[in-house]
Amino acid sequence: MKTKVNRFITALLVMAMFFALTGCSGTPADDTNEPGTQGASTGEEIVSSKDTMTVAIDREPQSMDPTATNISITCTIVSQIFDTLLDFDPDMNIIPSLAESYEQIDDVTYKFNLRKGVKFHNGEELKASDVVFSLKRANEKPVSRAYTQEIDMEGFETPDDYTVIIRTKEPYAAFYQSLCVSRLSIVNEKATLEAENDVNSNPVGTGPFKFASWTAGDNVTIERNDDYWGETAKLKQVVFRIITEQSSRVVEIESGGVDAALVLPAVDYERLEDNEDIDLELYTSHYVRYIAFNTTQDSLADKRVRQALNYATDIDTIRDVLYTEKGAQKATTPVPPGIEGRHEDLAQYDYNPEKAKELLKEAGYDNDLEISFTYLGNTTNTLMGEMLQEQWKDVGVILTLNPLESGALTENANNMRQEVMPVRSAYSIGEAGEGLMKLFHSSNHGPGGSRVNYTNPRVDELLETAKVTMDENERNEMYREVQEIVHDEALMIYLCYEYTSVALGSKVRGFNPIPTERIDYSTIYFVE
Amino acid sequence: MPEKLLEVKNLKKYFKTKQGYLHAVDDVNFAINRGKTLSLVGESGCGKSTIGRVVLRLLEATAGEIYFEGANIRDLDKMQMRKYRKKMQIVFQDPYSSLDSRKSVYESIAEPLVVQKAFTNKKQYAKRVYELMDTSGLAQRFANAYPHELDGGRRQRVGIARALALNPSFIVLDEPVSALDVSIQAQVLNLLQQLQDDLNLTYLFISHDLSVVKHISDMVAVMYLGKIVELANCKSIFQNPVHPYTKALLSAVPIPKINVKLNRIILEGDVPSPINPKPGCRFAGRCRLCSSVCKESDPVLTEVDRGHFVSCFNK
Amino acid sequence: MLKYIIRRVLMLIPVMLGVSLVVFTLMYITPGNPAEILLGEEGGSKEAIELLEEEMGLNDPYIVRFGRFIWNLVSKGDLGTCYATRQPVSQRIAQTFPNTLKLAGLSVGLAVVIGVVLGIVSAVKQYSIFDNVAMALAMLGTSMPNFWQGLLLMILFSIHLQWLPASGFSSFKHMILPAVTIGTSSAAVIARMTRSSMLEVIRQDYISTARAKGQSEIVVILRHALKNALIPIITTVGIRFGVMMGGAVLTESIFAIPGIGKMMVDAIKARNYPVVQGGVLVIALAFSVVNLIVDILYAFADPRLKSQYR
Amino acid sequence: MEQKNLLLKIKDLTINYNTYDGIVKAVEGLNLSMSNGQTLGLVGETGAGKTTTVKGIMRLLPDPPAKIVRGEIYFDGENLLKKSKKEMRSIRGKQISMIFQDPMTSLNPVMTVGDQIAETIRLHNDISKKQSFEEACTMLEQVGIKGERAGDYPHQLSGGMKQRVVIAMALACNPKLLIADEPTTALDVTIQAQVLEMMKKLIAQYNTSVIMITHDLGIVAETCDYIAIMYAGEIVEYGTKQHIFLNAKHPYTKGLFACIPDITAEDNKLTPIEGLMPDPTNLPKGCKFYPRCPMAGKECENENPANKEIENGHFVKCHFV
Amino acid sequence: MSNVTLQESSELVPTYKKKSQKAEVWRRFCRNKKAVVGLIMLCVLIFAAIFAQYIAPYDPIEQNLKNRLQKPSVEHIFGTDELGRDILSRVIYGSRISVSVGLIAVGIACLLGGFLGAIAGYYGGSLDNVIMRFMDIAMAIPSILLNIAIVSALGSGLQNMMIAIGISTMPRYCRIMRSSIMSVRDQEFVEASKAAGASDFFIITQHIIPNSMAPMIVQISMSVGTAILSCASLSFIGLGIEPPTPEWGAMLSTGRDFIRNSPHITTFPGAAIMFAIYAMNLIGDGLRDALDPKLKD
Repeated sequence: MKTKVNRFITALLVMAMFFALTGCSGTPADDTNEPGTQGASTGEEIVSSKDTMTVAIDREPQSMDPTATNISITCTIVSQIFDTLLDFDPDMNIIPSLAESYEQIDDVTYKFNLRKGVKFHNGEELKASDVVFSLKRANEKPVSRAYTQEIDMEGFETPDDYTVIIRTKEPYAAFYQSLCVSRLSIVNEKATLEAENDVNSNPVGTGPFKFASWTAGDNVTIERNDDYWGETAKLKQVVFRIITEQSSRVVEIESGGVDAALVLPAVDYERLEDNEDIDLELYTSHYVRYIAFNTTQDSLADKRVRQALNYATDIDTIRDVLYTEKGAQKATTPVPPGIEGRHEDLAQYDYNPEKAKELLKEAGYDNDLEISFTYLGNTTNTLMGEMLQEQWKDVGVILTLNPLESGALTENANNMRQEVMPVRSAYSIGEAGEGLMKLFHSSNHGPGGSRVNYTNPRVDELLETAKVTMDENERNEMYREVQEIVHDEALMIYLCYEYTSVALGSKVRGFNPIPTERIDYSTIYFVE
Repeated sequence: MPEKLLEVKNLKKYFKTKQGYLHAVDDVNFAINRGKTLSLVGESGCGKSTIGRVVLRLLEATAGEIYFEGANIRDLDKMQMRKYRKKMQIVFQDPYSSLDSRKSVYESIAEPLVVQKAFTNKKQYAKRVYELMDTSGLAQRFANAYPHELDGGRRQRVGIARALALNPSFIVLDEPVSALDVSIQAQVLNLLQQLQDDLNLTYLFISHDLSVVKHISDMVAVMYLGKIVELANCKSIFQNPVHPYTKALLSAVPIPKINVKLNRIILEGDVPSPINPKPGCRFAGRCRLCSSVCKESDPVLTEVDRGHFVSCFNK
Repeated sequence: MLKYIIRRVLMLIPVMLGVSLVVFTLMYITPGNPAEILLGEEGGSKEAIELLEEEMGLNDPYIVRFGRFIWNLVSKGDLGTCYATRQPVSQRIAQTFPNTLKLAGLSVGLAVVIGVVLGIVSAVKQYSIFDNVAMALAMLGTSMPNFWQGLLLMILFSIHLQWLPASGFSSFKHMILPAVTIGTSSAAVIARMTRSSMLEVIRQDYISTARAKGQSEIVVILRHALKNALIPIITTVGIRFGVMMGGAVLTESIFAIPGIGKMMVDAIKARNYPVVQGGVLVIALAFSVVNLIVDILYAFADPRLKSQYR
Repeated sequence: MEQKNLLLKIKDLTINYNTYDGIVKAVEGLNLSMSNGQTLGLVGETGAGKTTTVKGIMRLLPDPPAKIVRGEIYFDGENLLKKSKKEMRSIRGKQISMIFQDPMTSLNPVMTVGDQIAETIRLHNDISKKQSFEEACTMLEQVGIKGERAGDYPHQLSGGMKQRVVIAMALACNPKLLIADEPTTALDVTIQAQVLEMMKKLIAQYNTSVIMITHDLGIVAETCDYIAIMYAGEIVEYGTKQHIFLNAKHPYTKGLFACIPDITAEDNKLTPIEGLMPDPTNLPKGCKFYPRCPMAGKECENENPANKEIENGHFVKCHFV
Repeated sequence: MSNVTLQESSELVPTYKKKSQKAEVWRRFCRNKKAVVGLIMLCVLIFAAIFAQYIAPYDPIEQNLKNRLQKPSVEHIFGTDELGRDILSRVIYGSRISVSVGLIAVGIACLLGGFLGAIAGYYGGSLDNVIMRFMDIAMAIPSILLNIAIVSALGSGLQNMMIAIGISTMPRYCRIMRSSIMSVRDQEFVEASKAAGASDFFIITQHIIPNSMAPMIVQISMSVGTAILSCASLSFIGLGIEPPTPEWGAMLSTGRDFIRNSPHITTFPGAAIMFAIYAMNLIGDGLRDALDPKLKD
């Protein structure tokens, strides 16, 4: 009698376990962060044998094809796998990379001597033909075209396997900088053609790390390239784990689940710093955040209205609320610090509601100006909208908040239907001209631009001539004039220069970021 | 010649099932004179309830004609049928499910009147409803009550009052008393008989309880698996049953008397399946007098005695 | 039984067609152009967008695109390529769907064990304190928004107690917290269903027959009552498993689990049409397969139905 | 009534149900006794308390809401109400077994009939599973069902066969007392005749005493030798078959006979008992039948009549006897 | 027979009132203590929604950035959020949105689903098949994905969210109405009114729908809770109601970034959501027992 009963109960449990078992046939725990046993010692700190690093990133990289990368995390990963002809050092000076030496022959011609014996990941040796192939290929791809427009596609010469002559259509001041961008990385011609131009599934580069695997939604893994031409990487493997939920990333670094975490909320900076097993690194980057006024909308066409809105906004409080003092630097001009040609002393629009009301009255409004604030519905933008709404109400401006999700937002902005909108722009090649061109040149309305959609022949003329003047001081003088015009026109409210935040485990060493937000993982190692 | 209120000719009703056609009613003929009661008696699954519903066209017959007061009601369209519905009503077996639990007694009784728009103002409706409650022996204080507050007997009286609402001439009584206790059963049976006499009603009384059938009916039709095996007036069915099934049926009824010799005929086996039945007499499998002819052809209702019909080969 | 399964599978086809039609239309009328989104804020200029649109075939009319989707599916079983990663959609689904299945399996397993036991005990001890407490807890389970519950669990167990990893999906340890988050609401539903169907069965005559035989109360409950109460329970478990298949979107995003739910949400936001259509189709197919399995389990649980399926 | 082979003695049994609408007095001071080999017919209408009484004997009444207020039930000399749960379990099915009314729902639909009978056998005899299944098959043969049908499920059998299975299950352990609660009410009359015939044969063969609960006096006439008429929780008349059928004295018993249609009777006159069953939540003070009794006098209204033995073994509870 | 009150004389026309059936359900509902607790909680919720402006201590939208992220204190019982707004007032005002979303979304689903279910259930045949296949399609797509797709298509906002939640819960109602109608359709009292010559319309409105309401009412109370949850989930993904209107889901969503140092921002909106859903579930259970005639004591 007893046996029947418990046989039945076990049947019930087995059924439930059957369900549970289907749920947990996961691979055995490959928990990677058990500290190693022994390690070689350098000075007082002993290098630990741990050679795999997990990094929590905030979104899915778009592709492994260098020509398709335009968000920072994709650039970071691609720049570990591929190299460019030239590169930046931490102070943004141009240093040789795949090109051992380079010289400018005349206004439009440049000669690059390639390093010898550089091996691609598939064993092929780097040749001049690869360089020409990469640049031509970049010119056909939608994203990377922007950086090869200046290069004359017919003007390539490869006198021998290790020298390349590149000509630009006309003199181009920022030519060297444009060659350092990861979009113009050098791919291997043979491998790319074999994969029918699909570099994405198996990227072959010359970089310190090789591509290992990419599980969409979960992680991208790269491994050390042992026969790297430069100093081989100390880490054997780097796993980039995709954790989109901001608070989960913070929890993961705090609980030691990952060795590094990127893009952290400013609100948690204080707590992360107090935590002694975490080093919070905050470094300036070539990004500027601003609130763009769409000048093609009639409500914002009048300069006085835009100036009034600048006076009506207590931007310092908003910045403290959104980014805290540690998280961002006050912005005084669209060009971030550390870039040649930045205008250092523009007179700022201080918080002066009375002046704002006068200007609005002058522009013919008395408490009946209605504007919409269109934005991506995340926490920071929502709070910004609510603060602006409150502050502008005091000067009689009714701001309606219109949160959209990313698809609708991009479509709305590309067709220039929005009025006021928060934007973040990048100076990807660290050169003022290229950035200002994208922000204020009349050819850059709608998609890809600064959403200000500003037309000013004087500004166009200044930017176009600067591009071709080789003399640095002249160029900077022109950039400064553009910044003065734009500042007077009050096309935007400068929000901040945002620090890029990286939280590292206390055992991580050799971390040296460069302002274009690319992190070089080949120099990183662990200590006990 | 007494007027035939209802006459049914070659009535058939087949239900479509996965395994084939279920012959619920298979070529049935009978007639009821006005003011009389014909009982359909038989065990479960013999098709008696189906006939009750088909006659009122609550279920559409597969074949055959139904003459009511001379007219074949199967040819009528929906509107004409509504007029005839006033004359024909039905009372059900389960007092619980035949009344809408969300409607009060007053509303249930008044419903047929409302549907047929019998009166113009509320006062006339109320007067008629009270009359009906009196005739069916229901105290007026129950007008506001709900079915779940009444016992079985009273619920059945509401069913009867509802059936009488449009003063019909013909009522189908589908096992009206089998769900009731013996003492209440007697009260309802007396009521039905008295109503028949007062209002000259014609009943089609459906039941499986032979003693109740003997008590109330003028004519009796014994059914087996969709066919009428014996049809005669009440006295001759109970005095000298002819069909072997009727004999077995009558012998099986327990008699509330002691020291009475019981020559009981115990039937073997079970009722066969009504789906795609084999030709020949349906009772052949269980009949003592079964011969080869019984197995091949279907017996037909033939007159054995004045007004006494049997469908069996060895009379 | 085989004939029944084939008939059910054939009946699936119109439903699947319907599902893809509904999703395709919904995606079609949603504003936002995938090419622009793909290029991101700083990326493309006007012609860059046109170039990409051409490549994605966005300019063809509605009928052509839907026809092409169905034709590829039917002829080559190819669900199209994901706009973003250029990988075939089927490969992306193959990477994400097993994780959701594992998670759903574990949480349903958890829910069944807790739910059924809670349900039986509170049915047997009806109106006792245990019954009230158990049902109150079950009710609490359903009332708590699971994304909030997930966050709280993560903070408690990953940071303060450091017992479990906060997110990710590599080992069994990673699955405990998300499974508990999703499992509790399902456990509550299953507990309530078990209790009501057990109460229904305990009222039947054959239970008093079993007691009249002198059978002990436990065996009466477990063998006689539970076996009959099994059918509604199986249905509920089936439905909960189906709901979890695509429904644990928020839990997946909080615990950074590469499940199909999260992939779908990101795909909808990025207007990644092929991934959305492919994903919803697979989820709908899985949901219908689970229903079919539930029906077949019926036959084993209840012999009366077995004859129907011959 | 000789004391020595007294199988069952119920003294002053009172059972109430406390429900939201008030306390239902289902059984009120019931006295009954039965000796071995006897078949007692318990006759009464709905709400008379028949089922409550027998469920009380088997102690199958669900405790809330039912409550056995007072009284003793002696079975084979021992008071069942004092027995522990475990002792009761060994009596149920072994010493006393019970058949319920509706065959359609009294068998477990998801177990084969063979297993259900074997379960009873294995509960009370320590034998192997296989052996108990064989014994179940022989039991089925006894009740007129072919042995191979033991593997069938209840839905594959007809109503009559299912009731035979229930009877087989009840008699499997050869109990001393079989309680049959309206065993054939749900069956068609020809099937009912078959089942009654088979029951009579088995009861004689096993020499089991039976309590037959029914409202059909025809069945009682055929199967029972002693009869108790119950009304509103009390036995109003008790006696042998001859006493009740030939010399019924209590007005309710006479009323019952008057209102039962009988196919052998000549005249068709039915005299119904007026009024309705009393509301169990407020029963009349005196004689329960007072409101419907044609012979009711003054003292009946407020004084409950004592149980008088008007002839040897014939008891009636009425003032005017 | 307990509560029947009518004078004996027959001439007086009875003013019959449909009272005791509703009274019966109400009496049984009140006996169930838990259900009454649920009802009280619901009343508190509705009271807060209607009289928000009187009982809320502060204006829910007015920011004061000086005392941001304050822990619960005497002036701010629930503390302040990331913009210094009083959380208690925002929770009180938030009940307006949640209760209205819950009721209207469920209203849409119940009417639409009930209507389709009624047609499918009563007429059956090919119509029933078509409707049911359509419902299978809607059921096969997980409701949260359906919500997101609809809201992305129509655009976010209170009204679109209600439509989305309504449409995605509609199949449940359709199934319930269909099955209860099919069980009522074959009852004998329907045949009786057919025999009296009643038209289809009369039968549906007088008999079929009133008797099918019980399971629908129970489902309504249950799914008001689910609707509130879906609304909160949509806000959590950023597709919710346009700020600054206070809504529990949105508060939870923006608060989650501050959860580590000031958890109180998420605790109270989360608790409010739980309070609402718990109340609706209690009422749902209470109604199920009260309306189920079989469960009569």
